[in-house]
Amino acid sequence: MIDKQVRSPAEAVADIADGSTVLIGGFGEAGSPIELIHALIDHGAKDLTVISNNTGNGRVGLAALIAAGQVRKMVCSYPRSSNSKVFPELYRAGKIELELVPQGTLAERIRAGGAGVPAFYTPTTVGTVLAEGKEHKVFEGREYVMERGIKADYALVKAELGDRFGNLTYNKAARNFGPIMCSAARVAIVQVTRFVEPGGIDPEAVVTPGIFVSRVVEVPNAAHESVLVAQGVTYP
Amino acid sequence: MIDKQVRSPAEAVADIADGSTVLIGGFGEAGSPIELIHALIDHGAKDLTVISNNTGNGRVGLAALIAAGQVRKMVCSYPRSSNSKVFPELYRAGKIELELVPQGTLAERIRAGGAGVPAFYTPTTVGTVLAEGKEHKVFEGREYVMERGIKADYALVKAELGDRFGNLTYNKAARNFGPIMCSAARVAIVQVTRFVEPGGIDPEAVVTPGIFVSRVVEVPNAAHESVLVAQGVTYP
Amino acid sequence: MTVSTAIVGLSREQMARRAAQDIPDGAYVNLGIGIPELVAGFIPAGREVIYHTENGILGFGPPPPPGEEDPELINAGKKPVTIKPGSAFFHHADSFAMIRGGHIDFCILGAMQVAQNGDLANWLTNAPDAIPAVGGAMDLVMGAGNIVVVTEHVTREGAPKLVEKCTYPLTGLGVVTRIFTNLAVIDVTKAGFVLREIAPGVDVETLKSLTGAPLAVADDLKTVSV
Amino acid sequence: MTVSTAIVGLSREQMARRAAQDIPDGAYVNLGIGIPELVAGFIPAGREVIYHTENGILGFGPPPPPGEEDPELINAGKKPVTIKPGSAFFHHADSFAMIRGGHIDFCILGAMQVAQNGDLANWLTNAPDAIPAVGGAMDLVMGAGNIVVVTEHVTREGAPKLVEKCTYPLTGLGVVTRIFTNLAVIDVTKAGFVLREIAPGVDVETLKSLTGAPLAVADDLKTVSV
Repeated sequence: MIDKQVRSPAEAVADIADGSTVLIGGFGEAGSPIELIHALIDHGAKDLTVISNNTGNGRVGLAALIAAGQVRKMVCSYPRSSNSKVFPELYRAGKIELELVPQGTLAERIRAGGAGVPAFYTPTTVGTVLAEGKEHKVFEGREYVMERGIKADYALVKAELGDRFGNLTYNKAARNFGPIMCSAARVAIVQVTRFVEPGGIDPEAVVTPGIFVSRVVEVPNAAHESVLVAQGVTYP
Repeated sequence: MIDKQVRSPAEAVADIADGSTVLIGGFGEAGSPIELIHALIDHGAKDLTVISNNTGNGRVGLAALIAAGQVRKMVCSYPRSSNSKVFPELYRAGKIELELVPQGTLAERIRAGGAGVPAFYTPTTVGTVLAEGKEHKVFEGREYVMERGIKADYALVKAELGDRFGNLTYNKAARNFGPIMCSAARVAIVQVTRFVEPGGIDPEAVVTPGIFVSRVVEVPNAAHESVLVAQGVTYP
Repeated sequence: MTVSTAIVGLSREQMARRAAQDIPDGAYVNLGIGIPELVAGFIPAGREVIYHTENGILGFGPPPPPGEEDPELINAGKKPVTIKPGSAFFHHADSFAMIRGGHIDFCILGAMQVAQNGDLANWLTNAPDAIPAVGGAMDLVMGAGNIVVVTEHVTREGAPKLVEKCTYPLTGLGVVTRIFTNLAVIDVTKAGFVLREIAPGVDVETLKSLTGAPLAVADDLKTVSV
Repeated sequence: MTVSTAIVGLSREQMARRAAQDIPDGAYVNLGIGIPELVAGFIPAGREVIYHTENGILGFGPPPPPGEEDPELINAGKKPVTIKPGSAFFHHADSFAMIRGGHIDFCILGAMQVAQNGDLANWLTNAPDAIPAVGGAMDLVMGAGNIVVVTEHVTREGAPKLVEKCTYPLTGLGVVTRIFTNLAVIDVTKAGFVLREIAPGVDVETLKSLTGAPLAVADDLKTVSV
């Protein structure tokens, strides 16, 4: 019997090796798999390349992972926020690398990686510093930049419902990078709010088919980053 | 008020001009927008380039459109079937052009067109006759072929539920090319089984957001190609 | 202090109200962070507009009442929103397919600088310690159908934001079609900036002195109506 | 007619049953049209396998009883199927993302010819009036994790289908790892074809005479067990 359910976030992330490339879902706090990230902090894997839209807030979740010194490089579209001090300080100190990628290019690169497309062309960044050094090509008189697909060793994603096959739904705008990150990772690890039996998700409404998912762990009352930050919580 | 509903298939296709490029949904008969195709036959636009996975069966639907001499060129992955005589005869007689595209490349080209991606690389067809004359490029030691995004003037698609904004759901495997074809057409025309009020589709379960759709027409009891063929129906 | 009195011009709300008048009925609209966000509150009666946000919602509505915020129902500015009947959620690749694919009709953004050829700089200063952060700005300017800017006419330090050539790193080349400032409505044309409307109480010569590039004046120059 | 008696070998069902033994528990599997479709009926007890079909279903089940067919619930062969709890529908681009992206573990296809280097030809003959039709075959062979072929050992005319070099247009280069025929189970290795299992009643010399390329014999040659 196929059963992708694991018992705890700790078990779910236990094999993430030093030096891994890890996609981490979320746009700001929406969809941020905070319990999986905390498990990764406990686990201690270091020298990670993390691909995530932001760099976290306060000293919990993604910001805490970065503060713990486990991240060598961030691939990211928006690494600052009103409540984000960890990444800026390390970056200014030259202690963390940054690959800045426009948000839509980041999404498309991840989708391409999951879809077996090694590279594609986009108009985004043409004529800007972010296009420097990249291959350009003209189609129908318009210039485009070539961007590469992104594949990763792991993805950490937050979803809403999950079944033993790994089929998933999401909650509202927490969907964001989840589906494409699951597809681009060798091992997609997903925390769900609720576990359901097969058939508990309408096959018409499955957002991520289980084929893209390796492990599902139930986290019924996931923390919200903003709440933890407001409470002054730091992790660990 | 935004209202994309039109009253009849005839009204929905009335502005399709000679020489248009038209995406037509369906994989075999599943998802084939047969009433919209028949309206296009009545309308009479000719010299069309039609992009569709197959070429239809019997003398109804897509096969009838081809038989009517309205199609100059088919872009297609599988232009024959056990019950398909129209296309093979015209093709052997040199009266219709064929651009043969592998099914996955066809889908990705249509998705790319809708997503503003002018070209991408795929391993599919490398080393085969279908890659001849195409640009190749090596990534990480593996060879890939460059394929172009497809955009079209119109799409004819069959969906299940639709609202006045053009939000859509589909029925089972009839989903196939519908969502990507809607995105790649300047004007996406959709026949739905049932019209619902805004909110009648759960926002988590919308498959095609209305932004990709221009016109929706209700066709409550759409015909099935196989039934018509079995009854010996021909159109017109 | 007559100069600083003279250059107050429109309030943020008035700028948003004026920009809103340009949005056609039925448009799919993306609003940037800051003043552009205010535009949604001023759509003229009788028009229905659908808002898109990069993080995956089409058809969202105004902020919820205090206490009803949902941390997983936010816009691209990471502020709480609500949804209206007929909305849809989708993932980031689909969301930017809408943008890059040309499906967004109208996009209103903030700006650090706009050049007379329509070049836009709105993501990064030249400050040596600036953390580069681009978000979806470059995707929006290259993909959306019509890019307009809402911005103060000059910086807090009084420097022109409408310039001959951007000195900050560019977001996109030749993308801006119209600029709504606290002082004027200015079109970006092949011949450069053209003044279409001027704020009440502002005179053309003052405006020219606050603009860092030649400013042609439309034959039918109007006063901004808000 | 001793020769034709000798080369009957396995039935279509027996070929499918043997191929099914190779599918690991938990695999995501795509089955081609024809004999490969039969494989689903012979998965060994205790294994759970999830079937993918190019036209957008994961987790479909066997055909429905007569009269319960749904023309919009079909597989890539356009035959009616059913769905099982835990299935999912998706569009064609997502479906081929699964294929091209390497998410399908196991793919079983038919063949016109397989070359000793693993080249596969299964979409077009050289007949002058053939209508070219490729479907998803080229995507599958370039994307799926493991490509195996189930086919009669020779054509209806008695010509070898396992050959030194394909004469028909290729579907993909060097993609086939194993071939299940009515006479044998043959691996495609860097050194060419290697006979692993032979059908009951078939002798190696006869098999070699029906194979269009050199056929090495495994040290531990077995009889096909079905």
